[in-house]
This record gives sequence, structure tokens and C-alpha cells, in this order.
Amino acid sequence: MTEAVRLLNPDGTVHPDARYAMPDRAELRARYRSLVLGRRLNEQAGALVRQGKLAVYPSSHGQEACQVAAAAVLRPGDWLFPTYRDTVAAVERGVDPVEVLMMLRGDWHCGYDPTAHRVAPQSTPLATQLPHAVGVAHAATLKGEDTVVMALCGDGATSEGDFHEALNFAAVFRAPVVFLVQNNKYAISVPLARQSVAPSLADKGIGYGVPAVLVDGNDVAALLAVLGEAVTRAATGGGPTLVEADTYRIEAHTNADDATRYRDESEVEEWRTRDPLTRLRTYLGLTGEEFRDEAEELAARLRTGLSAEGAPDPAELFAHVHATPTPQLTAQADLLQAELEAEEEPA
Amino acid sequence: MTEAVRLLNPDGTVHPDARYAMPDRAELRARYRSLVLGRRLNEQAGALVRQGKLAVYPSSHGQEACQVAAAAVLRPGDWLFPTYRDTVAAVERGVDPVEVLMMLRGDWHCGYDPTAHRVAPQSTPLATQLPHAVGVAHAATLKGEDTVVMALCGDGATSEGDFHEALNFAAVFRAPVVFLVQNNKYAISVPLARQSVAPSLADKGIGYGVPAVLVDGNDVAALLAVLGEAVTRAATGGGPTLVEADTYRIEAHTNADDATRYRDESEVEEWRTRDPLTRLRTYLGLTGEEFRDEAEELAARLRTGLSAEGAPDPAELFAHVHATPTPQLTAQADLLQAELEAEEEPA
Amino acid sequence: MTATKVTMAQAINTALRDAMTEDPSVVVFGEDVAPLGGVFRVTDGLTGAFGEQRCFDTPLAESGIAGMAIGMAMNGFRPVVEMQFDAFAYPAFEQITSHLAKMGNRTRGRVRLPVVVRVPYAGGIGGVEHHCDSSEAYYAHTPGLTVVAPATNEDAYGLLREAIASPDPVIFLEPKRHYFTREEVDFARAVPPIGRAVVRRPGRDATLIAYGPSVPVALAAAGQAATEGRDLAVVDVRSIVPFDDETVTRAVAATGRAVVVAEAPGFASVAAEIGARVSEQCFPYLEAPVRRVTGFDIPYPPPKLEHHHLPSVNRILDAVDELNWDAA
Amino acid sequence: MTATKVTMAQAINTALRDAMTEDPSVVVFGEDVAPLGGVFRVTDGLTGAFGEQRCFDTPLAESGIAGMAIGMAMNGFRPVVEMQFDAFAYPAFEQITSHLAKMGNRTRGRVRLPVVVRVPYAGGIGGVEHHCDSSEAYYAHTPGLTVVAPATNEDAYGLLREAIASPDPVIFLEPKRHYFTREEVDFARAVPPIGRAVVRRPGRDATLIAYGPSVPVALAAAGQAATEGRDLAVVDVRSIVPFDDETVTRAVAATGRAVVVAEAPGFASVAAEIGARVSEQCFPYLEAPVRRVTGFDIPYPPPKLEHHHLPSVNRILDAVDELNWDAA
Ligand SMILES: Cc1ncc(C[n+]2csc(CCOP(=O)(O)OP(=O)(O)O)c2C)c(N)n1
Ligand SMILES: Cc1ncc(C[n+]2csc(CCOP(=O)(O)OP(=O)(O)O)c2C)c(N)n1
Ligand SMILES: [Mg+2]
Ligand SMILES: [Mg+2]
Repeated sequence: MTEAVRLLNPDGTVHPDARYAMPDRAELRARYRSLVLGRRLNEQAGALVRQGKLAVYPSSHGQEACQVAAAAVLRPGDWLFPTYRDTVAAVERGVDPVEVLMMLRGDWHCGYDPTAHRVAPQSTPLATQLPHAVGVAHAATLKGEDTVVMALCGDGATSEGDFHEALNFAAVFRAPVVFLVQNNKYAISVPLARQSVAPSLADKGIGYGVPAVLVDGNDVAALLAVLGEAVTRAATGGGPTLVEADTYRIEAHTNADDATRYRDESEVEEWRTRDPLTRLRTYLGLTGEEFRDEAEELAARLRTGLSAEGAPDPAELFAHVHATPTPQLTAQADLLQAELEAEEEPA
Repeated sequence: MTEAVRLLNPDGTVHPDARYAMPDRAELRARYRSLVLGRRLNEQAGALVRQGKLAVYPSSHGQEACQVAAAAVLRPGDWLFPTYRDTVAAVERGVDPVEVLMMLRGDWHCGYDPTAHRVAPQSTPLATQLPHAVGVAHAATLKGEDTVVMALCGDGATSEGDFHEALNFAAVFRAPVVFLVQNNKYAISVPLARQSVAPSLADKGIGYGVPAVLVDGNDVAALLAVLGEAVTRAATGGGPTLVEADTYRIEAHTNADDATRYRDESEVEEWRTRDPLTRLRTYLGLTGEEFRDEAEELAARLRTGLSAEGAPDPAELFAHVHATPTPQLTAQADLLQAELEAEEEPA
Repeated sequence: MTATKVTMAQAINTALRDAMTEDPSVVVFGEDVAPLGGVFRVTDGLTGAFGEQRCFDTPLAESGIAGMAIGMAMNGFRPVVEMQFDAFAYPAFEQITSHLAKMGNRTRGRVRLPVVVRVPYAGGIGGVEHHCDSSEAYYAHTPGLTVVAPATNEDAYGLLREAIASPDPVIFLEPKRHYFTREEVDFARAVPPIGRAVVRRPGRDATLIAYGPSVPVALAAAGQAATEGRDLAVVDVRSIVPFDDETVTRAVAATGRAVVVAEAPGFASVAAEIGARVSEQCFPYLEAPVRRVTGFDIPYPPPKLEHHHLPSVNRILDAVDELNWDAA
Repeated sequence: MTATKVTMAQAINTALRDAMTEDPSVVVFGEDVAPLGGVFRVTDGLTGAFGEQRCFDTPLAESGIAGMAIGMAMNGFRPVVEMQFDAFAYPAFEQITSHLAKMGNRTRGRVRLPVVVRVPYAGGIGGVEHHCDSSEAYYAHTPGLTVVAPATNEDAYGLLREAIASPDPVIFLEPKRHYFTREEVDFARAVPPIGRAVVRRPGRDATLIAYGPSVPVALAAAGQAATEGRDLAVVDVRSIVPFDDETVTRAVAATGRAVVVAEAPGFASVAAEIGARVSEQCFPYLEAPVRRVTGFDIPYPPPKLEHHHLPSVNRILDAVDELNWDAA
């Protein structure tokens, strides 16, 4: 299990694999477009943070292949469970990028409608979304639907108790969940070696009786093949799969982080040579100019969409806590309302 | 890994093993004595519950080989972390049985001094003792001591997040802990199949990079060999080991449980044929009369020791909450004291 | 249907049955709830009646149970999960606090979580450590949770039915020492809704405010006081969140004196909340400070000492005695 | 040593350094505390100064961190662990509640746990969800825990030193929005011990009671009130458990009016406790009901709305205005 599944080498040449077929070129070209847009989104979001238009942004630069593949393999009825880092995956799934970034702009905890695209709110408390994913999946099974749930988490999150409980529940209930661990080698500053001394994170599947695959996380072709197979298995009653994607976080944890404190630039440089975009571009024989206009359109949309001033209505603070506000909340809302009206009055 | 290590067959014949040597006969005879005493303790505690002298008793009948071996392989400086079911292990470690049973009689939460014998309080919240065991072990490492910690839990407890976190911490810190899972096939009423679909619980070690062994949990010889080796490895810097003992809970979960609701008597009968006492007795060529007097003495001591009426001083309720009682607790203690004095006064 | 004499465990069991019968999206799961029927037999027979898909055992992991309930609720079910004992809900604390309580708000009401977390709670059963915690304050302090504690078997049935029907998560605290107490229950009679307190006994001299297992103790105290010439009202809070200020305030204002009774340690507790809000809202009416009779600020005691810890009739009457009667 | 101007983060860092220097059994661990020095740089340089055995990173698992701290304390160490943010301590809730708080009592004092759990807590930093919870009530309600919340940098240093030296577990709540606030600190000066409140500002008309991040807000309100002719006292609670009834009661009795200020949602909170006990203990002196200015009973708001939620000078002054001044 220690050899990662790979279909494309970092230099764009084919890495033949007996088990997984190369996705066709049309599919790969479509995914290349997604990679370009994803990369541009990462860059633009970083710029917006620098301009003070976003509070914080955890970039998936370097991990775009995972982001794109995780969403691309899903069918309309499937669910995606992203984390704070998985903005690009949510966008690939069809959620409006401006809506996704509302959380990081500080407008509301979740800026999109999770039911519209079947994308759960991006989860911040690590690994906690994984049991939810199992619940959604088990519910689908009970309803006789063939829904599959793609649940994302990081290498660090695998250490949390909830990772364990979710994997085990999924195994016992044979729930149609694909767990994708983006092993980007760090949990903020903590390197993988401090997170686990197992030969691989995929090895954790054994202890749950869950089939597991280690895949080159910068090879979108391999990811599409491996995740696609896992989705099919889940949809046809084969139960959960654990996929570990071997990838790297090129940027700091977030803009607020100083990665020079805990890793060498040389390591980052080494990983830049395995860039997911470059290898697919080379394989497809593209110039790198393709989809540039679309990417710039996306960036422009982000700039405009996130420049709007203003904040949500403070009354919303009380509106959604319970389906029907309690008398106490109504009184508190009235208090705030009165304060706001008093402020507006001339002194 | 699916084949359990075994040195003695259920019929008392030798089961040769290439990796583990048979413990010598003197050692085994001493352990046979412990098994007899342990069995008698289980029986007497059950009787005391029926007589209303103990509130509740989770019996380790059928698991005495695990109980005895877990404690017997420890050296004086080592630590034992038992659960509510591991009374016999604590006693084998040298704790006074009456003191151990004070908890189940309802006198106090822990009836013995954990530091005296290096036996942690019996843990009720499942798996929560496992991270403590790692902490004790890591502390020993930092102090340069070769202390080993034996941490016990059940099959059900392996599903808890704390099991995962403890195993992983132990692996990452290379902590000298031996985790012994007594797989007695049930967590109260829930059978193993609902707990895990992995080929074995020992397989969980792989995902942590922790060596793991599956052992016949009714074969004290095999347990001594396997656990002894694990203790030695831990003591010499080799880090943690996970041991799964294949055993069975012959009695109900506790006296309060009705096992007929969830398992067949035939299953119990089948396991009675693998009794840990019988097979060792046969191997050693003993009659079964050996150590009977000592066992009766122990039983008598339990009867007397647990028959004492009375309760602890209510003032103790406030004495230990903080090292120095807070003013609030002192006031509350005074209130209770005044009530008690008022009650004593003639009306 | 006319009233039948049932235990509280049976009343809850009936509520689960009736809800499962009426609504196929109601599912019950947890530890030992299926073939065993729960360690208190509250879920007895549900698997037999509704099948293994509607009432099932999970692996032994409370965070997983709560998390799975959240996910199932996101996908159309109404899970009712059992936490075996109060203190064994603590592993689920993050799921309950950071997700169950917050999902509706997080998603601007787009994802509501109709989950009921049943917690057999509080003491008085001679249970060893971790089996007798009164954990209501942890939930009541967490915005987004509805917190209910029935004191009667009729309420146990009626409030649970309403909790299961609620679009929001409800922490349903079952006073485990009353599981086997028999009372007349008319299953057809509607009980006052969640959010409403009930005056269980009118009285003119002082008001006792209690919920869950403390209501019978308060009633006993009031009974005793009556023989000593004092007429005590007893208010059963029932619904901790939302809290019924109106009923409680009216009762206290009418008597000018109040004692709050609850088993949990008093510090930063629900009793503290009731004390604080009654003190604030009834200020002009109060003849004496609002007193609290609660558990001590200690870990729940071992069985042989628990009776010293629990609010008792005597301790309540002592507190009542201190309510500035000279000023009357 | 004379006073130096340092941030609260530096004051805490110095406390850790000094404790580690004086006592080799003090160890620091958690997530990102070692090479990174903590996401707030509170543990900056400790690994460099004391080595990887004294300050180290763990795998990402808060229950494991708390549990490991308990074990290390059982075996001779004094662990100081960091929970990265308030809400990320919730996975450790069972370990904290069922073990850390109870071990000393469980073992009749034979096993004491000198563990400090540092929690960067509360809001005001524009943090996204889960990064701004005021979680003190959960701890304060749990018997066996000492709960401390410094408001000044000198207290941050002094109280942490005392917490580390304590034989008992201490939840040390650091108001994260003041991490980078500079104040004069005289590291040689002893601060009043844990268990003591401090009157930060004397005043004759009414008393504001606050702790942690709410103390500066209360002081600002008092400053503002002074310009409007009202003389407000400000009591800094500092030590939530044990609570200093004497200082608080004396201050309130002297003014006859009180407002409790805290960021946490008010329901079943520490502010509720203070309101309830002050109402009880100061009953004969009170000219008006004790008011609470707290966070609303809502999940912590998104960054753009948090200022509406947090107790503000205006909201405090509005509450003061309602304290029955006509009766004076
Ligand atoms: C329960 C919990 N603990 C701590 C944190 C703080 N935190 C946010 S991200 C992070 C690192 C996560 O690492 P990993 O899982 O590898 O994901 P990555 O950020 O690398 O994508 C930490 C510690 C959190 N969000 N939740
Ligand atoms: C955290 C927690 N959840 C639930 C319980 C209630 N409980 C006590 S024992 C038990 C079954 C444990 O099974 P296992 O770990 O296999 O140990 P065994 O009792 O079989 O020895 C349960 C569910 C508990 N003690 N702690
Ligand atoms: Mg990572
Ligand atoms: Mg078991």
C-alpha cells in the first residue's frame, strides 16, 4: 500500500497502472480547466486577504487536483463535506464562489445553501464533519437511494477521535462514504511525523476493515480514477473507502501563518516541481494560455462580489438560533433593535 | 495476524509456537493459583451482590487468564490501568481485594491508594484511561525510568475516540505502554460484529504503526509469553504494543444485566469448554483441589471485609474536591454538619 | 383512551412507539437500545416492532452517535438517540455544542436538525461514579439547544412527542430515578407545550421552583410544610430552554418568597439562572432573597453518601424557614 | 526588577519560562506550541530554551492532550497544555469533566493533578465560528476545577505562576483579544492570590462586576459614567472558582446597585451565578435588581456582527441607568 497510485508522472509522461485506466482526454481537459480556475481562485482569494477584503484564507494552492477530483467524481445526488480549506472543491461542485467566501469575509458562518448543491457547510472543528457524512450516507441507504458522500479532511484531522469513530461507523454500517484525506504534510506547523508513525495514513483503513488507497494527490488523472472507483463501489453497496492523497500545501496554513518558522523553502520548491497543473498541461499538450480568460473573469467576479460593503442585518443574529425564537431571544432582539434605533437618532 | 497465539490447547495439550516459549512450570503453577483465587473472587463477589453487600459487580469469570497475566508480567515499578471489570487484575497486582471492592460497595469512588501499588483507579468512562496510561508512560520516559504501563480495555471501548488518540499518541511518542484489549465479544449487549468489521481488533495496530498481537485470551501461558515480550520491548525503548486477547464473558455484563436477551446459552456453553483454569490444570496435571483453602480464605475475607456496616464520614464529601477546600465548600460542609447535628438532637 | 398506570420508562417507550408509528422518518439508535431494549428498557421492543433499520445499536462511541444523528437529520430523518448515562454524553460534547446546537443558525435556517438526545440523568439510584450527573447546565448554557426535563410520566410522554416533532435539537433529560415510578397517564391528553412551566401546587406563602427529579421532592416539602402551617406553591419548570418567565414570575410575585430546588451542583447552574432572573424580575415583590437548595459543589458522591448531597425535604424546609418571615 | 511594558502574550510567555526554569517538572505541550510557538506566539522560544522534552507538539487530538496531561501529572510532572481556541477544547470535555476535575476527589487526595489547561478564549478578534466562545461556565459549573480569568497583564503573569504551582487542575482563561495589548508589568510584584477579587476602581453609586475581557469594558464604562456624574466601582473577579464572595459582596453592599458584565451568553452562565449570589447575599442592601449585561443567548456571531453581541460601554451604561435611581 506504500506505493501511491499514479497515472501521470510529474513530467507529464504516462505512468501505466494495471488497475486504473487513464480518464479520457475530454474529461481531463475539462478538469484542467477546473484546475486553472481553482488556482486562480486561490490566488485571488490571497490577494483579497491582503487587501483586507477577506478576513482569512486557507489556500489549497498545490492541492487543486484533490479539490477538483473530489467534486468532479460526484453525481448530482451525492454530497460533499468540505473543510475550511476546500473552497475550490465546493466551487467545482457548483457553489457560487462569492457565496462560499462569505464565511471567510465574516458575513455569516456559511454563505451558501447546503441543500441546493448538497455541499455541507465548510467544517472548522477538525474531523467533526466525518460522522455527519456517515449519517447522511446511512440515511441514504435506509431510504434506498444510491447517494454517495465525499468527506474531506486533512492529515492532522486523522488524529482526532472523530476520525476514528466515523471510519468505524462507516465500516460497520457499510455506509456509502468516500473519505478523502488530503495529506498535505502539515497540520499548521506540525509535520506528518508528529501526527502518525504508520507507514501511511491509508493503512488506517485496515483497522476498520475499510478498503484504502494511497494516491498521488497532485495527479488529477489518478485521483479521478481512484475516487471514481470508490464512488462507484459506494453507490453499488460496496461500502466506504479511505483514500489518502499524497500532496502538499504550497502556501502557509493561512495568510496569518508564518511557515518559515517550521519548514524549509527548499521543501516547498521541491513540491513545486510536482505541480498538479503543470503535469496535466504537459500531458495534454496545452500551452498554459487555455482558460485564462475564464480564470480572469472568475477573479474579477470575486473582486466585485467581495468588495461590496455592509454587513448582514443584525436581526439575523436572533432569527435562526431556533426555528421559532424563544421569548428570551425575542426580548434580546428587541433590546438590540432599540439600541440601534437610539444610535440612529440625533443625540 | 488472524491466527491467535496459543501455547496451550483447550484440552491442556501443548500447542507448539515458533515465536513464543512456554513459561516454566513453577511460574505456571503460581499463575494457576492466581486463577483459582481470581475465579473464587468472581464467584464470591457475585454472591455478595445477591446478598445486597455489593451494589454491582462486573465479573471477569472466563477472563481470569487475562486478568492474571496482565498483572503478573509487570515489575514493581510498572503501572496497571484497570477498568471496572478488572478487579482480579488489581488484586493480582497486590491491591487488597476488600479495598478494590469498596467502589462497588458504594463507599468511595476508589477504595485503594493508586500510588501504593501503581494501580490507577478502575476506570468507568470507556477508553478514557488509555490516554492517562500514555501520559504516565511518557513521563517515565522523560524521567529516564524504564517503567512500563499496562492499559486494559474491552472490545467495545476500542470504538471510542480516546482509544484512537491514545494508541496514536503512544506510537508517536514511542511510549512504553502495553494496550491489552480483552475481546470478550460483547459490550453489554452489543456483539463484536456491531463494534468492528475489521478481521481483528489487533489489526488496528497497523494504522498507528504499533506492533500488535492476537492471543488466545483463555491461555494464560500464551498471555504471559506475549504480554511479557511486550513489556520487555516497552521497557527497552521499543515502544507500545497492542495485544488483543480472544476471550469471553461467561457471566452477564453485571448482575443487573439479562444476557438471555442478546445471546444464546449454547454460545456460553461452547466457551465454557475453553475455560482458562481447566486447560492449565490439565497441562500441569493438577487435581483441582490445589489452593482451595486459600481460595476459601479469600472468600471469607471478602465476606467479612464487605459486611461491615456504616458509611464514610460525610465530611469527606468536601475534603478532597480541592487540595484546600474553597470558602464555598467549607460553607457547604458546615451546612451539612449542622443538619447532621440537628438530626442527632432529640426532636 | 383513558388513563393507564404506567412507569416513566413505559411512558417514554410509548412516546417512541407512537412517534415511530406515525412518522417513518423517526429512528432510534444508541448503545444497547436494540435487542436489549436499553439498560433501563426504555427502548424495549422497538426493534421487534419496527425492524433493525428503525431501532439499532451503534458501535460504542458517543461522539459518533451524535455526529451520525446530525448527518441523518441533514438527510431527512428524525433521530432519537440515547446517551446511556449522563456522564457518558460528555464524549459527544463537541458534536452537541459545536454542531447540533449551531447548524440551524449556521445555515440561516436552511439546515434544521430535528434530533432528540435522550439523557437518563441525575441521581438517587445508588449508581457508582459517572452514572448520576445532573448535566443540564452544560446544555442550557449552549445557545441553540432546547432543554426539557419532565417530572411526571404524562409529561415524559407528551414532551417527548413534542420534542421528536420539533424542527430543532432537543436535549431530553429523563430523571432516571423515576423510570420505574408508576403514575396514571392519559396518553390522549395534551400536556402544555415545551416552553411552558406548570404550577403543580398553588400556595400563598412561598414558591418552590423545581424541575425533573426535584419536583417530587419539592411537592413532598410543600406537603410537609402544609402540616406545619405554611402554604407553599410548587412550580414545575419542565422546559429549561425556552424558559417560561411568565409563569415563574407570576408565581413568585404572588408569594414574595422563593426557593429554587435542583440536584446539580449550584455554581453557575440552571438554579443560578433561575435565582438570578427571579431576583431581577420579581425585585419589587421579594420579601426575602431567593434561596437555592441544590447539590453541593462536589463531584456526585458515592452511593452511600448521596442522600447527603441531594436536596431533601428538610433542606428545602430549612431554606424556606430562612425567608425573612419576621418581615411578614 | 522594575516594571516593563509587555503584551499579555509576553507576560504569559514569561510566566511559562520562569516556571520552567524554577521547576524541571513543568512541561508545556499542545498543538503548534513548539517550533511555531503557538498560533498566538504565547509559547514562543520555549522549545529552543528548554528543549523538545519540555515543550513539544502533540498529534492533533485535544482529548488525547488532556488525557496525556492527566497521566503525566500522575507520574510527577506539572503539565501546562494549550487548547488552541476555546471551542477546540470541547473534544477534551470528557477528560476534563470526568477525570481532571475528579481525580483528586476520587482518590481521597492521594492523586492530585497539577495540570494547567490554558484556553485562549472569548471574542473581539473578528474570528470565524468556533474561535471566540466564552466557555467559562462549562468549567465553572464542574466541581473540582479552579477557574481563573486574568484581565491585566500583571495578573496573567502572576495568576499563571500560581496556577502552575497549584496542586490542583486550573482552567486558565486567556482573553485572546488582549494578547497584544501592552501594559506595565512588574514581574517581581506579587498579585493577590487565586480566590481573590480586586476592586479595580472604587465608586459610590453602583458596582460593575466583571472578569477577563470584560474588565476593560467595565472600566471604560465607569470612566464614561464619571463624566456623566455617576461614580461606578469596578470589581475584577479574576478567580471564578474559588469565588471571592467577601470582596464582591462588600463592594455591592456599599453601593446598593450592581451590574454584572460578561461576554458569554447569559443563560445559566457565570454572570447568572454572580447575579444570583449577589442578589442573595446583598438582599438588604439592594436598591435595584442586579442586572446582567452579557452576550446574547446566541452562537457567537460572524465577525461583521460581533460588536452587536459583545457587552459595550453603552449597553452597560443603559443597564446602570435602569438601576432604580428614582428610589435614591
Ligand atoms: C478540533 C480542532 N482543533 C484545533 C483546530 C485548529 N486548527 C485549525 S486547522 C488546524 C490544522 C489542521 O491540519 P490538517 O487536518 O492537516 O488540515 P490542513 O489545514 O493541513 O488542510 C488546526 C490545528 C480546529 N480547527 N479544530
Ligand atoms: C463513555 C462510556 N460510554 C458508555 C458507558 C456504559 N458502559 C459501561 S460498560 C459498557 C460496555 C463496555 O464494553 P467493553 O468495552 O467490551 O468492555 P466489557 O464490559 O465487555 O469488559 C458500556 C456501554 C461507559 N461506561 N462509558
Ligand atoms: Mg494538513
Ligand atoms: Mg467486551
